[in-house]
Amino acid sequence: MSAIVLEQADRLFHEHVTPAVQADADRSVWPTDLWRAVEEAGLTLALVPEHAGGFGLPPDDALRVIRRSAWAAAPIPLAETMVAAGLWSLTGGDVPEGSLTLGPVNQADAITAERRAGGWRLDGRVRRIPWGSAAGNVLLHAVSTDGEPLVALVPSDTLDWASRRNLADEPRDRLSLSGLDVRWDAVHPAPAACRDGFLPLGALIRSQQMVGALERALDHALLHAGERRQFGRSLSKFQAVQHMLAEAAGHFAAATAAADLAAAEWSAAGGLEAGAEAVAELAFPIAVAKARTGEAAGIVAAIVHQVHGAMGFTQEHPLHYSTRRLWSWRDEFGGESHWQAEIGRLVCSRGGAALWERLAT
Amino acid sequence: MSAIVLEQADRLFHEHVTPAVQADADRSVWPTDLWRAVEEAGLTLALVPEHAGGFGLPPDDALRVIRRSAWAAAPIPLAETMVAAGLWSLTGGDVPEGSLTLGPVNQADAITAERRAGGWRLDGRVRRIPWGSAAGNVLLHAVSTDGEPLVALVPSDTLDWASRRNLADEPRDRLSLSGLDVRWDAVHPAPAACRDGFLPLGALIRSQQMVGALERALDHALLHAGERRQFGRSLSKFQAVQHMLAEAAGHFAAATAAADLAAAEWSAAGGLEAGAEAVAELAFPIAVAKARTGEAAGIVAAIVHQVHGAMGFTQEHPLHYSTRRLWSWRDEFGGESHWQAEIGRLVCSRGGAALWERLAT
Amino acid sequence: MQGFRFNPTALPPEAEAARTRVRRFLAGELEAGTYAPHRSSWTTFDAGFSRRAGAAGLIGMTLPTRYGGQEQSDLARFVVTAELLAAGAPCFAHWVADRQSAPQILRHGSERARREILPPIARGECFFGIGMSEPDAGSDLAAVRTRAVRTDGGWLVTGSKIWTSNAHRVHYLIALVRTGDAGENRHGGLTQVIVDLSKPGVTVRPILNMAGHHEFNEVFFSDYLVPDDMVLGAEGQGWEIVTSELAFERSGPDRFLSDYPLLVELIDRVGPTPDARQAVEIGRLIAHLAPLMRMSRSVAGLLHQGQSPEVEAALVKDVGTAFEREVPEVARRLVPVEAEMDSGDDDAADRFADALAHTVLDAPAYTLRGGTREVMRGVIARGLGLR
Amino acid sequence: MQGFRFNPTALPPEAEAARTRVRRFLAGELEAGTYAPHRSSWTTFDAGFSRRAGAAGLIGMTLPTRYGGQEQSDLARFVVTAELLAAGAPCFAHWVADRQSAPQILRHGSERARREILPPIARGECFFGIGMSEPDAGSDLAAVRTRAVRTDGGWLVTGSKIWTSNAHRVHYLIALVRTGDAGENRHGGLTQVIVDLSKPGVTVRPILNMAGHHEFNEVFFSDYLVPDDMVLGAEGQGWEIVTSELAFERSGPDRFLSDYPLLVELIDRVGPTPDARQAVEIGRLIAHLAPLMRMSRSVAGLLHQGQSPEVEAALVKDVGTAFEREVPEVARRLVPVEAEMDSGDDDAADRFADALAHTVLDAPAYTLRGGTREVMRGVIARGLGLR
Repeated sequence: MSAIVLEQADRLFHEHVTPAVQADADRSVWPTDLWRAVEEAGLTLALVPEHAGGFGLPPDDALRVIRRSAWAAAPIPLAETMVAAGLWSLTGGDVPEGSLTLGPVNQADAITAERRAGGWRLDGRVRRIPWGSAAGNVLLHAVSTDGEPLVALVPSDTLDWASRRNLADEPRDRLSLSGLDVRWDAVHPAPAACRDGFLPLGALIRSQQMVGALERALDHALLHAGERRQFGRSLSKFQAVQHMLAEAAGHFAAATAAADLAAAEWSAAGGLEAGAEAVAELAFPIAVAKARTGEAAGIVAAIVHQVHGAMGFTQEHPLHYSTRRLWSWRDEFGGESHWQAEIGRLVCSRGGAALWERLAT
Repeated sequence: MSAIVLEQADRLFHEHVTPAVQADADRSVWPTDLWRAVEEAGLTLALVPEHAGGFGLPPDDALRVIRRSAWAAAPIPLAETMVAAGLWSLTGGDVPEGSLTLGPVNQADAITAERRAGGWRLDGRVRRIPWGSAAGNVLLHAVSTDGEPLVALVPSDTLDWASRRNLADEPRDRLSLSGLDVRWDAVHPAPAACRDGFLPLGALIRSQQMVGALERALDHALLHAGERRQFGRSLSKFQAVQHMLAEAAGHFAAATAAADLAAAEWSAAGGLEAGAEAVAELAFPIAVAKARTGEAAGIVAAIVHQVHGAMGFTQEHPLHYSTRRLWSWRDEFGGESHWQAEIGRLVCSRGGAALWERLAT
Repeated sequence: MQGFRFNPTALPPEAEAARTRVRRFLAGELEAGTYAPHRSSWTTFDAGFSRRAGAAGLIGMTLPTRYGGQEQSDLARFVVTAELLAAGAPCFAHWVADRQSAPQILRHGSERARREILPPIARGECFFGIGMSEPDAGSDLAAVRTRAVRTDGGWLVTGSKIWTSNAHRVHYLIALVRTGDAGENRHGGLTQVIVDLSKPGVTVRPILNMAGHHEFNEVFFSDYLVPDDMVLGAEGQGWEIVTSELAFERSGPDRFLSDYPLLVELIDRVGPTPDARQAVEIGRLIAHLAPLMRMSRSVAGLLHQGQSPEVEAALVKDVGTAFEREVPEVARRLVPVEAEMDSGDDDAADRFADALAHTVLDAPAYTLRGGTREVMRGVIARGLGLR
Repeated sequence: MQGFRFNPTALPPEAEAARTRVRRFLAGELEAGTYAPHRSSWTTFDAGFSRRAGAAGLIGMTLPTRYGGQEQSDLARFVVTAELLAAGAPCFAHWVADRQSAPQILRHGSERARREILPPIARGECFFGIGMSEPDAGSDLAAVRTRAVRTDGGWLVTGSKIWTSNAHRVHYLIALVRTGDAGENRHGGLTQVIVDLSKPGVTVRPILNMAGHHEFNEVFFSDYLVPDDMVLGAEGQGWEIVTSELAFERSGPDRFLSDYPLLVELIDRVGPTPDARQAVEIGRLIAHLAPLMRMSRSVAGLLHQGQSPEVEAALVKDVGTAFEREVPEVARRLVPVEAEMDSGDDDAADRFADALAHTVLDAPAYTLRGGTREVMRGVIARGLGLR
């Protein structure tokens, strides 16, 4: 089944992620047809179990769809919607139509929830929520005054947004909550997967997306090197170009292996349904995946631009749809340094002898 | 005059630093003839003023001689002797015949001096004194019990040594002082140039030496690339080899500029005779020189070995006399990280706006 | 090894006087708020700024006084350039004219070209672009196909140039065109000409860059008439002129200070007590930058002596642009701020994020513009005797 | 892009059983103090260790039982190899025989060769070297000139091989020799033969390495007789055999775990509360190492399926050796200890300094041995369709 879903997704992206759609998205035009097609194919509900009315894909298959959407540079919050829908459904909530997103997305921001008659009052300031006001509903992570982690699903048009964009011109809006009242049934206890916030899940999806974007960036570069001639030869015949691209391929292969590792362990642990203990164990592979894909992103983006020369800088050439995403995504939900430090602290705290067991099996 | 001295030094090293001398030095055989020639040429007294019976070279010329000796991979403590002789003479001491060295060489080690009838009693444990027991006398930096920085010149055969070597098989001996009594006239107040120890002066001479060794390593690689054939062509015709060596040349050029910068400022400040304020100002260029040459050392050594292939690993090929020194010297008197951190702390403490003044002039 | 010529170069007093002058000028601009250093660099085009810089005597300084210059040394110009870069000043309008067009016209131009063009360049009122690359000749200049055909009193040019920065807003280009056959060594038959963009026969098509900005252009020539006195040097001498003067283009501090303002923002953002990693990584950057300053200044000294240090210039560009490329990477590793386009806010965190965003998108160009890294390494390898 | 074949590969139960076995063996060795992990690696030669490893069933595991093996999968072997490397075990005596000679003899050897040689290999009593490089043929195997001439019942070999690790202390070499003309594609006329170093006609000259140790040799053949049943594969098939089996040599964990013991010492030296820089840099190394383990295991899975993943193996080697090269550089940056030869002391600081010294001198070989970095990148580029 996995192969069929992937093929269908590829076809869908091929048809709907046109140059016009991509150029429009850079100017904040929502890709209505693309989104409708994605919803109709059921992809947004990939991580919602069938018994809850979803598609119920195996978690690693869902991540593969995310990679393909990133390969296509589809300008939509598909990954965010999948995860938010899956989490909300896991809490017993009904998943609404339309696109979803989630926040806060970094450790510095936090939302507090105070119990009120008939519901909760939310306070906080959150930067860089992916797609923000462009998404239909936002899954917010909040902590109650007595320390309980919660999630709340709130229609984004009821919220106070300031518009921001990342380097790929994807919306990354700022949200100001000052005493927002939400009904009791819009707030549920946070599942184990996001008890401490969305950073690990966000890192997981961005690492998968980066693998897709890395592959596309390399595709562009290989094509260009084969077609473009300089000094009477095709670029691909220069040893310097060959070795540059071989090095990029190495980073791509390693990044893919790192992302595969996280996907496999996440899937084996039950995906979004992983329990608290499994979630703690997943910190390591997810940190490895985000750190390694993020490092590859910077190196590969530099190499593919070097190969493309001036042409790669133009809006006309599609390369930038992949590279601007790589430059953005590597920083989102914790950059390499953040996750490297997590790994380093974990490993050092356990001592040298304990490391091998984690690597070997 | 500088050109004549350098030419004479080059001739001397060419004559006396033979393959046999180098191979013997690796087995701890002292190069008697080489050392005698260096002393007879007056090079050991380069930094002792003429009025004190020395050679009185301009400080930057003396550093140039040190570079040439390192180019030749001369297995002698010429740089250490020059500096120790200059410092001792500056305190009014008589410089003895034979080779000299100095210590401690890192911040973790220290010697204390307690005043006794007729002299001082020294205590401490010092690691990795260059040439150690192989040198005739050791200039020791000590701090008196009332906090006064001192230097003491002590014959090394009166000391308790444990033999150690660096990666280049140069002696780096450990010294244990437990209550060593020295006469009052063997101890003088430390000049400004080494009030806080020998780290900056050591870093200065090692950065100059690394420039010499870098140049020699590149010489070897260029020769090899021109002579060695692979796949029917000389190595030098492969674009990958050309670009590797071009990159190495860039690091060499930058390292040389950094070492030049330190040499020029040190010389302008009066060399060993620099006053306290000038010594404080010299911290920046010396840190830059050691950090930049040390970084270049690792990169260039890796590249020249890659170019040489297996041949570069053999004892027969002279490359290792340069590369093993580079690997050793980059760590001595503070590695790159040490000096980079010094620079970083200095710059951050002064703020972004203040940086330009230091770079511009 | 045959050493490189990076000799120590002391600054003459006039250079220090020029420093005082440019600093006074920049202080005035900053006070007046004419530009935002964290969102600007030498590739920011601001004609007004350039006019004021010209009025302050900061452009065309090395030109003879009879052409509006001040007959100052290349070292004084080096100082002024470096100060403008360090301040993140928006210099792109006059940059090419000051850096390479004016020196080329002075050396190889007709008297008419000198008299007509050099004084307005020095006043900061006349701007230039470079017409080298063509759709099928990027790094490979010998592949130039834009053709100039002899006509009465001049040449008729037909063809196109690409990646011409600012062609839509400068007054002239210096274009490399084919006036004859390439010959055995592939380098013959090329000639440099001055193109007046206000004249008929030339059209400009914008090429937006990936940030959506308009800097590049494609320029089309259709029987564009170049009068004889707008030819630089002799017919067929184009290759020699271009290559002999590359050192001007490649060795300047614009090859390692493009993102200096980000480095300043980084230091301020980290604050006076860096952690272990911040201290080491910032210190490393500065240990790279300080020798680059010295290398670049040395080349300015050689240029001043009339030498043509092509290999040393390539080394400055290769080492320098490698450094420039690293600055945003180090910055983002040391401070966990995500780059954000035009936040419009103005606290320190946002200034840093803004500077970072612009630099991340610009940085890939550093190792391409003005000769790719691969071309530089080829030049250096030739200097090492490898090719 | 045509993807690479790094598919997930689950370990079969026998592999986990093998892990238990090798760990038990290693615990015994460490307890007996037979080697010092911080001064040892897979390129440390210790015939006694190899004999004991053979007795413990850790060598030639994939060989059929009739040849002394255990018919285990390549994945079980992968596990054992990785465990030995992680423990810094001194494996060099049996390494080549286990990694590549035994598989080659099994596939291409005569029945006599299999029966005579494979069982002692599996017992850890028979060791091999590689006779590929020649003084004028380093990376370029097609330039091999050592000649084998037909004689009664075999071949007479004359010529020399260089960089032959351990030729002075192993029993056999597999040598690539010229038995005919190279032909159009330069790859013809080569044949692989087994050389018994105890037989007449072969002499070994030591080549000391820069640390003064004897590992390399030059091996001279003078009418050395190779009986027909010591030829591998058919005459003239040498190139195909060598290249088709490079994946065995290049994809193993010995391409990224050579200095794993130093990484362990580093973590312990830094201690449980790393500073900001130590945490980030150690974390980065581990983020490189974890996917390498997965990649290498995937290739073991492909080999087990009988595939010949040449490009994937080159990727493991290129990425893996780049990682290995970084470990000592990171270590020395994070801990200000100067590498010191054979300090002989045994506190933690000295152990670290000792491990660092050995690794700094070994590391340049990582990107040369078993195919240089440049050769690997050429293979990868070909896999990408660039050549």
